[in-house]
Amino acid sequence: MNIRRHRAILLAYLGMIVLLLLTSVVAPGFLSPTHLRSTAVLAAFIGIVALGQTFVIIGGGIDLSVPWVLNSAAVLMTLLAGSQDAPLLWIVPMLLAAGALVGMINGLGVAIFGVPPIIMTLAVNVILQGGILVYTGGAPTSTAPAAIQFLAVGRIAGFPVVLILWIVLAALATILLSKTAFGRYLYAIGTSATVAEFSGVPTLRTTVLAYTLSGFTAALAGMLLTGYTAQAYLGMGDPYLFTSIAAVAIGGASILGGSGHYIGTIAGALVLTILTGLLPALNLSSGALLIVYGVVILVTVSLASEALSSLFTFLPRFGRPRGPSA
Amino acid sequence: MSVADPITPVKGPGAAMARDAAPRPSRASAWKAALLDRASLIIPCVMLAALLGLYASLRDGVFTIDELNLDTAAAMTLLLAATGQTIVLLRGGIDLSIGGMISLGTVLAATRFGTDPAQATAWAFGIVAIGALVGALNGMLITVLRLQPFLVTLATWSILSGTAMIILPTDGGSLPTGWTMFGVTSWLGLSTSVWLLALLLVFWFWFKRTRLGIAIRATGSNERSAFLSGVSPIGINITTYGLSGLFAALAALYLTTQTGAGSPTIGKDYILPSVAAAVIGGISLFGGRGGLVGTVIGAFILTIIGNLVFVLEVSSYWQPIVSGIILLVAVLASSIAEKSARRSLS
Amino acid sequence: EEKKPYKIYLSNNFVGNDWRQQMLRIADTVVKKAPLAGRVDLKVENVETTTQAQINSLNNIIRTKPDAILIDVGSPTALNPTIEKACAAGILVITFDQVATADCAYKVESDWSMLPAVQAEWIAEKIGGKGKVFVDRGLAGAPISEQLQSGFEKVLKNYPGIEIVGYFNGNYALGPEQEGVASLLAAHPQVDAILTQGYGSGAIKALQDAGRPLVPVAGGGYNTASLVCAQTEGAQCILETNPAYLSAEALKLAVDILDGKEAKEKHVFVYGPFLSTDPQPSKLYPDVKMQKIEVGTNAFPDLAPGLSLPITPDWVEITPQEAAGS
Amino acid sequence: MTELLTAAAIHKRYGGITALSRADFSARAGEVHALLGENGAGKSTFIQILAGAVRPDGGAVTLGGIPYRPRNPQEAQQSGISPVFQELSLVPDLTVEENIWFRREPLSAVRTVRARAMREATLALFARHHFPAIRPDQELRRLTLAERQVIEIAKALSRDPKVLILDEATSALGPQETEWLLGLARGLADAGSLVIYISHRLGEVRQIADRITVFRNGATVAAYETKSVDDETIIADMLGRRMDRLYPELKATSTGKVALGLRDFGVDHRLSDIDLDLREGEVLGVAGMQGHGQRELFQALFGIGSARGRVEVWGKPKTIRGPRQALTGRDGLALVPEDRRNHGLLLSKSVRENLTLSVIQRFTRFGITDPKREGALVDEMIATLKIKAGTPEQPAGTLSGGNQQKVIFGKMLLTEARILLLYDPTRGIDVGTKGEIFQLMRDLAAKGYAILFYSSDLAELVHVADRVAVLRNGRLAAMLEGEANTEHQILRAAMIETRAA
Ligand SMILES: Nc1ncnc2c1ncn2[C@@H]1O[C@H](COP(=O)(O)OP(=O)(O)OP(=O)(O)O)[C@@H](O)[C@H]1O
Ligand SMILES: Nc1ncnc2c1ncn2[C@@H]1O[C@H](COP(=O)(O)OP(=O)(O)OP(=O)(O)O)[C@@H](O)[C@H]1O
Ligand SMILES: [Mg+2]
Ligand SMILES: [Mg+2]
Repeated sequence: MNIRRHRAILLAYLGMIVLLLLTSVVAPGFLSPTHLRSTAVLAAFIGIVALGQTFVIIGGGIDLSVPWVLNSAAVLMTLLAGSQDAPLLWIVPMLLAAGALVGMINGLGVAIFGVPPIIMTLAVNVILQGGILVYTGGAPTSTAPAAIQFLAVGRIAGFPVVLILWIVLAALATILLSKTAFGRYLYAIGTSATVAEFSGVPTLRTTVLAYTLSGFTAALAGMLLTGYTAQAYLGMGDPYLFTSIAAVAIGGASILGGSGHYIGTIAGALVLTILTGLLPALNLSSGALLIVYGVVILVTVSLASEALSSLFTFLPRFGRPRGPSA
Repeated sequence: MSVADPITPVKGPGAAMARDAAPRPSRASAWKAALLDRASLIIPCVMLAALLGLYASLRDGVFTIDELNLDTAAAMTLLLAATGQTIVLLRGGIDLSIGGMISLGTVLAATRFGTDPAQATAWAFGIVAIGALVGALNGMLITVLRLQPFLVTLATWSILSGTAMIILPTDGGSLPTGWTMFGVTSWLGLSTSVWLLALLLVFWFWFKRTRLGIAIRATGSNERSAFLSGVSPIGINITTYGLSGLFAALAALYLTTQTGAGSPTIGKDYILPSVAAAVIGGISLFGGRGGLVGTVIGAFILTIIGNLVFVLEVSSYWQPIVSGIILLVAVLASSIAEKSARRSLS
Repeated sequence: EEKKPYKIYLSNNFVGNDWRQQMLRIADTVVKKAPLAGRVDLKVENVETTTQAQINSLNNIIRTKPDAILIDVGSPTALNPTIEKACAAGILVITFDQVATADCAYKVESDWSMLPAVQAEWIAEKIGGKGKVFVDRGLAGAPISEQLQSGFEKVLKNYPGIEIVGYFNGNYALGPEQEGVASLLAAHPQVDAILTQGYGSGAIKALQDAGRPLVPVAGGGYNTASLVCAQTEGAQCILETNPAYLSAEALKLAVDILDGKEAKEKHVFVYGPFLSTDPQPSKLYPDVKMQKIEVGTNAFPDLAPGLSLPITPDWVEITPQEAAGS
Repeated sequence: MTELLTAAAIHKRYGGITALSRADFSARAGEVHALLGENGAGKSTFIQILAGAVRPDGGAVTLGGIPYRPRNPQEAQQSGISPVFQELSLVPDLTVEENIWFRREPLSAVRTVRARAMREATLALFARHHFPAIRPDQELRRLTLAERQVIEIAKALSRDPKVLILDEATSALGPQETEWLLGLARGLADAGSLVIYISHRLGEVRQIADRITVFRNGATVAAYETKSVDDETIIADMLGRRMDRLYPELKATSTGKVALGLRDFGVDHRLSDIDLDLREGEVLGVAGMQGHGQRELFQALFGIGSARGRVEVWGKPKTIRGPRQALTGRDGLALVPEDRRNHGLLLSKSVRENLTLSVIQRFTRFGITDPKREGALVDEMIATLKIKAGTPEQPAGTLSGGNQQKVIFGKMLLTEARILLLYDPTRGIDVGTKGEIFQLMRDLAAKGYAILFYSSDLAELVHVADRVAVLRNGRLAAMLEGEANTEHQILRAAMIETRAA
């Protein structure tokens, strides 16, 4: 991790804290432990989806199949489990594996055949959507099993279970990115696939693994989200497409790959969640809300950008390493 | 000196050294190299031809003017949106805000045109100007704040959508009847959309050969070199995103001729497809390579896939699967073709 | 004598929720049963959510010159020129559920001005004409959202003691409804009722999660909502119903018109009963039916939570199993 | 005679790194003025300031007696200063001619580029300066590095500059192209322009420069008339120490065991019928004119592109399908690639990450990387090669050109592969380090490494390689050894057809 990357991440957190203070001015209740907890829980869902997305984006790709991987896992889980806890023992691992498999297919298409990631994952998303409808006949599903509901909304000693899960995943992601060969390879591929290839980086394996991870986390988030709403419903993955990408970008990663970190994505997920939580409290019209949303995003990420410091140096930007903009 | 013979050696001490003593590629491999240079365009062409062939085998009258008129009309909004997107992608950026701009454009048209043709015309130009201005603002923010285009245009997308929603909270408004006749009018048997397509291509063949056109491609290809050669960083962003906004506004205006109404949410439908059309047409998200012809083909591929799924008469749940699979197979085939072409040559 | 079946297309712009799935299933089922059996050659065209795709699809449909097109529209106005083109080609056009404003098209829908009014009235009476309420704004930009929101507000205005303290966007999905209410709860220490446009059960879940007392809730007639209302101690609910068999009604209307029967109205309203934990007659609309929510009659623990109520119209028998597709 | 260009007390800092601390410079019209200094001395930074690409933090420049402060590259060009950048300023996706005339294309009445006029102007430019024949309509991507270098020169010349700056313009050029460029530069100076010439090849400098300015650590340490100073003094000024010899003693250390055997090896039409044995303990030179197959040979051996024929590595047949397969531990092959910016370095990543990219497994235990072990490897390499970086965390793209090259060399060394494919490994490296790298190569050979070594500088092949394989038309034209291994013989074999065609 270099200094620049650290700073982008630090500033993402700064943006998040500013936003949090701002919300507490609007409504003091936002700083109550209950609400902070529920904000964190909601952020966890985005954060978990965005985990895989972070890996894919750092590697220079993008995963647009997230919505229906998520939704498929949710629908299939409730369908197969039929509100029972016991079958989860095989259903959950199976669906996680299935999600990973879809991700792997994405990765193979991108890495072996050179299909542009946007098209590959978009097509897989559509096919999954259709596939689930064909398989289930569009039948609505049963209630989420109690065990899953416990994972999503339950608490251990007052601490939400899903947050514990998120923290564990975040730690793993951080280790993967910062401490393993896989992480190094991923940054290298995202920076320059050619140089990575010339350096003997296993580009195929690394790329496929990143997409696989994304499929895995999307499926996991789908099941957890089912626990949160107590049931699966069609369309539950849709909001997670742009939020997962936006969380990564707000967290300081370049959408073209090679930079960023999951630690930043966490801040991104929190920023987005705090913001969506804040908006209803403003009592504005839908239109005004969208405007506020846009402005706040812009201001928050500007904070996180190098803009402020660059105001003080008047050298042209190509004299220094390239910032996140392209 | 004839253009057809660019390899004429130059006399002088230098002439002896470089290439001409080196092994010359055979005529066939030179031909192959020329093909490869255009592979990212040829392959989508072949893909479109294959889809059209399949389509024609399932429906009568595919190779008629009527079909051309219909499909062009169906593809035109996407095409206009994708034209702006193409310019931005060539520069190595991306523009999500066209979603907001298209919504805003339709909403303004549906609420401000009234019935007076002069007023409608003035507002039409006004909307295009707003599009260009908003785009230019995007370009400025991207340069000055040094932010990723993805984030800046994500934010302005939201802001523009919000503005549209304040002006017209839900679908509605109306347009002069003359305006909605635009799409169905034809001239010399060709509908206005076909003429528009021709105009667009003429524009492109002009634009890509202007200094600006070259500078945009160059900046996408290698930013540092372009700037070292005198391209202005802020200038290039203002013009590319400005053009993108302008074309989004045009897309909005065309869309209203089809829908006869405004909609504060309709624009988002064109964001991903505009990128997809360009990418299918061979444009790299990393900038520098490709052009509008590819995008036109990409947009038609997307439209024809829709028609194809219709005439295949697959049962309703299978429709998205089939369209996804057609898209995937087509793109996969072209990726493999391009990859193997590249391998056999480099 | 045997008549050739009518060729009827059903154009649907969205498959991503349980209601639409049930609507489609009912259309498929009802053409196999008397009185429509053998009368209709039904073809369903689903398109992705974009208006453009529906326009293109309708143009394809028009070229095959069917007898009638039934359309669940993506926009009340944007399809008008295309619909007029179909009418001009001599095709019967019936828009249903989400209807178009084009004059030549028949319209079959629920009464979106009556439904919210009755709900708001029930809620207002329940809280004694005074208190703080949250209102769901639905999906930003969606026409029905506007109608429901203003329907709520118009009635609430008649009660000077009632104050709308917060708005949220429920997006007709459980997750967003629950998240929106949760945010508002954090901002507002007191709330006396919640009017949702979606399920209502998401709001109840948010109240429970925040450890708040249950308050009267308005929601939609889904099995999940009625179950939660029936099974939660102290829940007070008023659920409107928007029958998923609107497709069947539209089909029947099409066949009747094609048979030469004069339609009384071009704009047909379909009325389902209200479901409530405490049915009270409405003063504003004395004719509306109110059913008490009871397990077994309108809350089915064994059936899918996403099942939309009521299940069957009176002129044909559709079983819950057929509606749920299981 | 009055000075055309003067610079006084220029300084420039990048964060904590001082690139220029007190640079003075003064040059006349009509002269070739050499600017010398070790890697990272600040030469390119100075050039970029003159070219308007970088703003100095302080100091003053005058051009023709008036203050000169370009705000961007365009203004510099308008003032008549035309740079050939060390890292080039070309656009890969434009054609050769589009690159040369970029931003100055001839326009028609409708403001489009007049292709024919541009073609004519290109050919006229090529003819006027006797350029090597390069097709003007080719995309730049398809050109070799040397060809790109030539195009960058054409681009600079096309502006008819008052001041032409050549920043290591010969580092990728072969002997003939170099000769040509030197003649060109001399000619321009004689016609009244100022040519500022940066090179690490002292021979060239001696051949054309009228005066010399030496930078060390960002400051001017000396300025001479070329005639009045000897090489030892210049080198001492550059390095701050004396250097006894550039080339190491050539002692044969070959064991006779074949490390890499090629039979009927070839790459499409560009390389064919190569039979070659690279032995353990040997440095085998490869020579050839531009485009005669040496690049293809190196890349194919590293698994890039498709090759035919048989390859034996340490006695065992091996198919190399990609760099990953080539780089298999001590028995593998490692490459220093031709194009350092596109093939060698992750420019935005740190020196550390670049150095260790190919050897992450070496400091990974139980799947976890160990920063201490990594740091040790990195520090050792930085010290061995004297890589001038503020910290190992400095982005590689911000190193000076020579130091970037050192990072690539170090990255290859770290792989511990015992067959080294060195494609122009000393390109842009200063004399001091060059000498050390040659010594290192000989030492590695003595330790049992086998080295295939291409250089655009024939003298290096003669002095460092045991044998030299000369390629012509993609075939092995000669194998020179011992007495026969001279620059003259190499040139002869590379250029003159001896076999009947
Ligand atoms: N002066 C510089 N100093 C440090 N790094 C640089 C410099 N110039 C370019 N780079 C790095 O080199 C890489 C290539 O830069 P370049 O401007 O050539 O873009 P490119 O290869 O065209 O990439 P893209 O695909 O984004 O267009 C970038 O990742 C950038 O970070
Ligand atoms: N953008 C930058 N950021 C940080 N340091 C830089 C940057 N550009 C140059 N430097 C530093 O400035 C110093 C001078 O570099 P410069 O490129 O001018 O050296 P040089 O004399 O041209 O060397 P070489 O002979 O290797 O080309 C180097 O230490 C380099 O690392
Ligand atoms: Mg590029
Ligand atoms: Mg330099």
